Amino acid sequence: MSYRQARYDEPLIFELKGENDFCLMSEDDVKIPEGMERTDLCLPDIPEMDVVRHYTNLSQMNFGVDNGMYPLGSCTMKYNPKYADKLSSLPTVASVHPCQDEDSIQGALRLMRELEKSLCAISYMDAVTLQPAAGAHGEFTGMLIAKAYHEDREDPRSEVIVPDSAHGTNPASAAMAGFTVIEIPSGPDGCVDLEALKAALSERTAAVMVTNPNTLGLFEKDITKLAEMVHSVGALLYYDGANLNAIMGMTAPGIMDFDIVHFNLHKTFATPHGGGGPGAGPVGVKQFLEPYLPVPRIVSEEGKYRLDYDRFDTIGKVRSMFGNFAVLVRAYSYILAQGGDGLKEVSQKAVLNSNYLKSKVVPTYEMPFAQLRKHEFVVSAKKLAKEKGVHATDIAKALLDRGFMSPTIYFPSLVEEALMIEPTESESKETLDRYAQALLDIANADPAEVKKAPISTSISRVDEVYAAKELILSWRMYQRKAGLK
Amino acid sequence: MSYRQARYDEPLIFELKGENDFCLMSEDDVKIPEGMERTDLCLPDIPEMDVVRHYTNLSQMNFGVDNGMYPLGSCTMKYNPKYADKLSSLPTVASVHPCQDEDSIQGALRLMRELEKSLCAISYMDAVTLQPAAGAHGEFTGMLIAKAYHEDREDPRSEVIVPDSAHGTNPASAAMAGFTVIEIPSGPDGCVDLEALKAALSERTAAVMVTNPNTLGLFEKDITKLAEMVHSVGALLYYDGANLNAIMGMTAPGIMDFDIVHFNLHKTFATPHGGGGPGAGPVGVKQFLEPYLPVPRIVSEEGKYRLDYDRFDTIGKVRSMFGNFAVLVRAYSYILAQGGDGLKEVSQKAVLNSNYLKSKVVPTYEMPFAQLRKHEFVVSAKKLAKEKGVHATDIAKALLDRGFMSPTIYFPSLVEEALMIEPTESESKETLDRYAQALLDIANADPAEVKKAPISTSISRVDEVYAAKELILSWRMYQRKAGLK
Amino acid sequence: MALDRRMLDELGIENVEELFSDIPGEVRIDDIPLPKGKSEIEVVRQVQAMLAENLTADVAPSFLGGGYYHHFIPSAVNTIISRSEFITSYTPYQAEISQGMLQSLFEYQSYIAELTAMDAANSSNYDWSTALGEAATMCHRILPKRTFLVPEAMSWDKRSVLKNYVSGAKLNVVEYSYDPFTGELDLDSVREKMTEDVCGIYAEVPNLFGIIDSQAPKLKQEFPNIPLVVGVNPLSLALVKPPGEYGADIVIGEGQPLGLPMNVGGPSLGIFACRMEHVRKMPGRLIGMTRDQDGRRAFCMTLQTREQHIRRSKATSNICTNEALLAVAVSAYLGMTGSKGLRSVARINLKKAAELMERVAEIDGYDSPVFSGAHFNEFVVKAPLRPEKLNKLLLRHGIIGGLPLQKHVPRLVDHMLLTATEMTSDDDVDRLVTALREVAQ
Amino acid sequence: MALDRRMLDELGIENVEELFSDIPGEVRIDDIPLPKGKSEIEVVRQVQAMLAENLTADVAPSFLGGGYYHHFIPSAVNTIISRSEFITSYTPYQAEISQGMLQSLFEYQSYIAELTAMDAANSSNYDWSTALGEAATMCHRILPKRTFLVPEAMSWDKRSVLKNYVSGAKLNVVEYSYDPFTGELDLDSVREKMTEDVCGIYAEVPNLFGIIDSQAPKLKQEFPNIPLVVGVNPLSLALVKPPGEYGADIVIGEGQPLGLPMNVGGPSLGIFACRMEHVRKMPGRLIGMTRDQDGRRAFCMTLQTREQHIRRSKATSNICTNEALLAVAVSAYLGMTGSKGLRSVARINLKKAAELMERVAEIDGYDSPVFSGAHFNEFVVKAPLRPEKLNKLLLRHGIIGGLPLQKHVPRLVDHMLLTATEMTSDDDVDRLVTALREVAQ
Ligand SMILES: Cc1ncc(COP(=O)(O)O)c(C=O)c1O
Ligand SMILES: Cc1ncc(COP(=O)(O)O)c(C=O)c1O
Repeated sequence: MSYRQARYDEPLIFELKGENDFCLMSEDDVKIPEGMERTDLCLPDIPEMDVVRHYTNLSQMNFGVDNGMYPLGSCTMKYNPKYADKLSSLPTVASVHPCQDEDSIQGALRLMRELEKSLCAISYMDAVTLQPAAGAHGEFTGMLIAKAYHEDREDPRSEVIVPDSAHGTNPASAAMAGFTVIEIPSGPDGCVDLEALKAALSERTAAVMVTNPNTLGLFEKDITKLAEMVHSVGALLYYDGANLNAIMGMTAPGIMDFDIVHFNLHKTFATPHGGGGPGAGPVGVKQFLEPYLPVPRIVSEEGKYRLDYDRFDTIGKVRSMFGNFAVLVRAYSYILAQGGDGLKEVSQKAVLNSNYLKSKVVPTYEMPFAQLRKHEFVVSAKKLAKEKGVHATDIAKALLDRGFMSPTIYFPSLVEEALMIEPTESESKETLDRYAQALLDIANADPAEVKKAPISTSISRVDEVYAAKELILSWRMYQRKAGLK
Repeated sequence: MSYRQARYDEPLIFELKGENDFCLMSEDDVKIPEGMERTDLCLPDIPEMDVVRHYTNLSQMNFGVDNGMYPLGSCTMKYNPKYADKLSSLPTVASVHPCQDEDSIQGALRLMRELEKSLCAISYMDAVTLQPAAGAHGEFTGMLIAKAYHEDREDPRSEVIVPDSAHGTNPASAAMAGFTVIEIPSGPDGCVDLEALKAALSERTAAVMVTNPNTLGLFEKDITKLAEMVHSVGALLYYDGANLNAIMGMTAPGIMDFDIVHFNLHKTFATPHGGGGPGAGPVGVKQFLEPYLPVPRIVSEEGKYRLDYDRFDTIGKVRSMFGNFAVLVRAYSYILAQGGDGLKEVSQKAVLNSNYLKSKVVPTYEMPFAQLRKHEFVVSAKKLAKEKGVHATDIAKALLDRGFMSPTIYFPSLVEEALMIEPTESESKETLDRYAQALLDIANADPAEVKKAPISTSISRVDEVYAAKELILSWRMYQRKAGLK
Repeated sequence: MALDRRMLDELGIENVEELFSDIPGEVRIDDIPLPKGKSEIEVVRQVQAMLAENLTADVAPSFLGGGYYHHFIPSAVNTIISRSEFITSYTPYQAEISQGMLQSLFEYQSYIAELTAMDAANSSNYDWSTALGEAATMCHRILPKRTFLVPEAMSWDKRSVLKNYVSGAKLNVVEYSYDPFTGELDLDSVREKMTEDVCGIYAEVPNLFGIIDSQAPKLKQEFPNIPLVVGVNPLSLALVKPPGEYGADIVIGEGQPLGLPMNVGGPSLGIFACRMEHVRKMPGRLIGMTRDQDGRRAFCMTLQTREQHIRRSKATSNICTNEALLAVAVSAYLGMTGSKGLRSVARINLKKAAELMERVAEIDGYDSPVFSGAHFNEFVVKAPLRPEKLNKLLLRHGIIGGLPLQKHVPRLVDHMLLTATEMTSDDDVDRLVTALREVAQ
Repeated sequence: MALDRRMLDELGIENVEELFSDIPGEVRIDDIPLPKGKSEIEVVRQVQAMLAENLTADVAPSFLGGGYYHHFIPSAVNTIISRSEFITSYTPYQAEISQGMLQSLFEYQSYIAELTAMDAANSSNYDWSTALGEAATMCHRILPKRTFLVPEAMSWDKRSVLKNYVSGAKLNVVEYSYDPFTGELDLDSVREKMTEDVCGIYAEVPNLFGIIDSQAPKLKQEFPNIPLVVGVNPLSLALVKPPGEYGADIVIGEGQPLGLPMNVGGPSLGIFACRMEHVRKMPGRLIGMTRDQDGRRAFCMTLQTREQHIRRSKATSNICTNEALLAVAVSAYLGMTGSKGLRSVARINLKKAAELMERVAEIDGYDSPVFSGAHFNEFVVKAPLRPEKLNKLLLRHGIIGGLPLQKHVPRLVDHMLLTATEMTSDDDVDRLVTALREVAQ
């Protein structure tokens, strides 16, 4: 093993000492009303150089797509072209206030309107709001729309059905919107069990949330039937679009008769994930749901864009202003660059890469359910765990030692010792081959060695139990525990 | 030892395989005259992502000031404030062609004129050219000016005197300008030996090149006397300004009666060194030498800037266009930010840091010559070499293992086993203390361990002899040697 | 991006279409009705040209605030968050290879804890408004009642988002009013709205009117058992008593003023901090300090059992993707300013706004400030014409005007919020005063 | 930046002045006659405002070339050379901790070797003109004669720099002329100037007139024993036979067209490559492949004995600081384009210039092209008025005109060089044509 992550003895920034060289301009003293003055403020005062060094060195102890393959299942960690970095940080993005008069933000409004239209074209939906800040936020928005729709028809409904293979945000979002969540088990083929669905559906059902292809990478073959069943009880069909990367140009939620869909721009549309965010989670709907979309809507009149707040049925707002605009700039630029043809190729390549990689690691790793997968696949390390005591976590850590990010592990929970692998279209055959080899090597390695992993990362295995027990969540809590304060 | 540099198995970019995704626009075939067509071009065709990963990972195998202390003597590796990165890459710098009509580059001309004036103020010289691309290039320019001056007075002179402690570029530059170089030994105090100087001076002497403070960090105490001596034989006194960081606001070459001086903007004026360059090496002169400066000169007339090429005595040009403009933008911004007061503080702090660090490592490391140093100091590892077989190289490598850049070693050659240390004003007491401790630890460490260093860098000690023997200087030479082509 | 023939061959397929054979014919499409792809050079030009239709605060004097501000951002902040190891990483599920992000986020939590004087902060919410929504439902978890009190002086956006966030838990949002003279919260009004059913009180300091509300600290004194949520502009905390010192249970706010660009409103950063006793009821991701197998200090995500990927429909929040990179930017900004610099920025803001207030007061027809409370960096003015109209006229002078308030507080007809920051030059103020005088005539 | 009192105390001094006691009083100064320091915000504003007085090729159609070109630079190039580990490092004296830069520079050398079809390239000279100067003295080292032949069709700058560089070795620079019909070098003229004293011949492909000079390959055929130096626009080598294939001993050129901004002329990148047999006579830094103690592939500086820090006055050159970071940028650019992309860029350049040439030819009063040779991305036009004057008039139309040639080749009165690149849009050409027509009247 030759890969080795950098390691710096990087203290907490609060432990650094030095002399602050920040200088803005000369200033006088100012008056704060009595009783409202702050008496002490204890942030580290250190020079710019020390701050830059601190974060530069910390960054080297972090692994990103720009360092190597990052096939976290369900996360679509593809390459983010650099022109988007440039465009999303132009002064015409950065220095624009969202409350400026419409006349002075025509560029922003146009871009957003165009992006809405592009997302409609990709999804075959009728209208899109860009407001939600992330996928889960889009789901929540979608659930609010479903609620408003049913209430509007004076048929309020209380339940939302979610397959057990769904991403955790689905049930969480539905619950947040006030619905009772009914989880239904997957069928023996890994797809939604139509019998179970049928049993769960009723006049109480407000919506059914489906991810298609699902988190196993399987396309719900009975999608047409499923949609019919859902609609027949008057419920809405919700599409978790985080996996849209698999099917662009081949099918579309609108065609599959979904009523509401959210997009994860930070997955499919090549926005980097920033170590956790920001992203953007636009929501698309069919025409009949358009009145419920959050305000403002962007309308174009005589070549000028205007904000329309005056919409009777709207659910209102799900966050301030228009959404994560700078992220929208990235997605818009990416869609322009790919074009309709390019996006289709993206999906073809993503699916090809996934099936290719799968073919290299199966049967060493077991493959539950059907062989044909879309953009991702889930294998099980059950046999390895049983025979050698090597678990999914161990495999994950051993991959880190080889300079690769691990797959998503232990999800979806219906697969034991799951490794959920999404190579994305960005990776070349050469890299896929190396990743496959790494997985095979780990399976054949001495289990004792594997369980020592990782040794090439900046630290060895973390003690998560200790973290939860000690619960040190800030410098001040640390100081208190350490008796320093 | 906990620091550890990153290591990636990063192949040569020529060894990468993949699929080129570069796309500009559609194009037709074009006609190249017969016999002038290129038949093959074998550059690697790989996607953008692979290129980005390649260089991102390579960069982590490189140590810079932004990673830690970098006290390379004579190199002034101080912190480079980030506003300069931003300003030097504005479109109003990047997208401007040097041959545009003067009316359309008034901003650039103004900036350069203002920078000339600032450098005059700092150096107490009368006129400055910004054209030279680096310090050595400035020296060469200075030597051409000296030659032109003497020839103009119909007193052509053939010799240039250089102390043995001078930087290698001094004799090389003088030789390139056609002078015979006379090296004179340093005196027992590490300064120019006035007796030796006297013996060398003659009517053949065109110039004497002096670095003050010299490369030992010593201020030439007899500088007034020295200048008198040089001038008394009709020679010019040249100032190597690479060490200007030590004395700004405290003294100045103009006051010391130097006739010509070059500045290393990439040292004193906080331009990062880019792994070797680019830099900029402006040259300042006293009024009587102004006619010889390279063209064009920037002149201001009625608030407008103009380029003056029409100068009878000029030496002509030393490079195309105006100089390393983007570097000049950095230096100008830095000088603005520091101001006269700030630059003086820079020198005070640089000298304080140097003397402080020195006080921590002497006497473990021996200190030849006087104790008081300016911005840098040279210690000797002679004792260590003798007693333990630990040489300057070993110390350098052992420092790398501790996450520090090594000092400049084996220079100046008049000090055996020299370690030439320039901490710069950027480092805090805390960092200096850690560096000093590292040096002391190494002195006390088991010599066998020290000689194993470095073990924390991405590779272990390189085989320089093998490099010189095999002489593989390019991918094609490598392929040929490896029998691949 | 053509397909790699070698892979197709190894899979033994002729055409990639075969990999899509599981998609039933009736839901297949042939293509995406969008134009063909473009090269980088074309995309860059097109998007740049489109965005050039935006007027920026870099070229036009701007007096617009109300939650988003035009502040100076040291160049080094961008240097730091441009590190692609940060940008191109996912949520740090594999702690060992992600210590850089984990430590940075722990430091962010620490900075927020220091600023607000709270124990713990999460590693970000989407923005202030959604943080408010989550704070309200968290209050309900702490004290399972159904009325949440909010100020009348609050932005329309936040109120709307709040209502959506509390709709699931079926909370009522009830407003208390402000003192029409001082602009501070009206304690009598709070008392009046206080019932057995209240699960939480929300107050802002500075409030919508830019006022450092000296009544806010009295809330916990009067209602010690009701969870108190305080919303802040974190920049003001450099000078103003932190909510942790007057009993807040939860502190929320918008991180944008701390080194983030305005970005036409997003992404921005929802601050969320609370007392230790409530930490298990918190939304969002938490980074904890721990150790590795070899005893080195290390960091990892903790209390994940609150989160959706474990607890699913019982999670404390649905948040997954958050605003992590912006949290790093805020930390970098605070690293750069330190206590000293942050105080300096805050002082300059306060002073510039005071100067602007005086200058506007001198113009006939403008009432400035409308409220007598102490202001941070913005204040309310009553204008002689509708602020929306006024702003259009100012735009003709190349000036970006203030925030009209009627939409937020309906009784404030013709009122607007004017803001100054360290970016407001004397010349900007002169230009505004001249223009205001002119349009008033 | 105040001084750290603790350090003064440990040194046992009261005042930092004591550390300057070795500077004799008569040469002491009290201060630097410059204004006081400014904050970052003020500096950024002031410098930005000053530079805003430059007209850029981003906003004005530009037809200016002649060595520096307005090309498209993929954003990723900047991402790569913004890595501060590269930017803030020095020359890689400590190879073990500097493999990143060393490998990158080795790759740059490799790229240049491939493009030029030479064996070795150094890791940069300052620019094309100084590379020419160093090439001439290197010829003299190879063949110790004293006449260096250069084309008449050569920029004034380069000739001036060359003269300075050869003044030390006391070489004579002698010009040979060009064929007034084709614009290619005149072989007869070279024969005429050829004497026993010639140490080298210099030719450019494409030459000053933008012509892919088909006579250049004949030089080595006729004068096999005279070192041949060829100067290139490296972009053209994507399509044009590389000098290594027609016997060049040294190839030089300007790296700017390969992904570097114009930067008002600097920094730019001097390309320098040669045959293996001459490598020890080369100027500049060389990176070699080697191995480490554990047998891993590694890189280090090599043949340092040619360099000033070892050989001092006997060095092959005085160069020390070079243009390393730009060499990395060029590698990144070539990495991005690959063979395929580079050919594409070159083809578009050639085609755009051909289109421009035709369009200008149609305008009354303009002779385009003046020369019949095959052009790469620029060509010579004879204008009905002085080009300097013409350019001022074009500037009023917001257009950046071409390069006036008289200064470079005195007999080319009223001649100018017009350039097109992939950045030249059809609209740009239309605007130029309209303006040229208008000003001709
Ligand atoms: C299938 C699926 N649905 C929903 C989400 C939630 O999206 P976000 O993280 O943007 O809130 C994710 C992302 O993790 C996902 O993979
Ligand atoms: C004392 C001294 N003189 C001259 C030079 C040469 O400067 P440059 O490297 O910019 O050519 C240097 C830099 O290495 C130096 O330290």
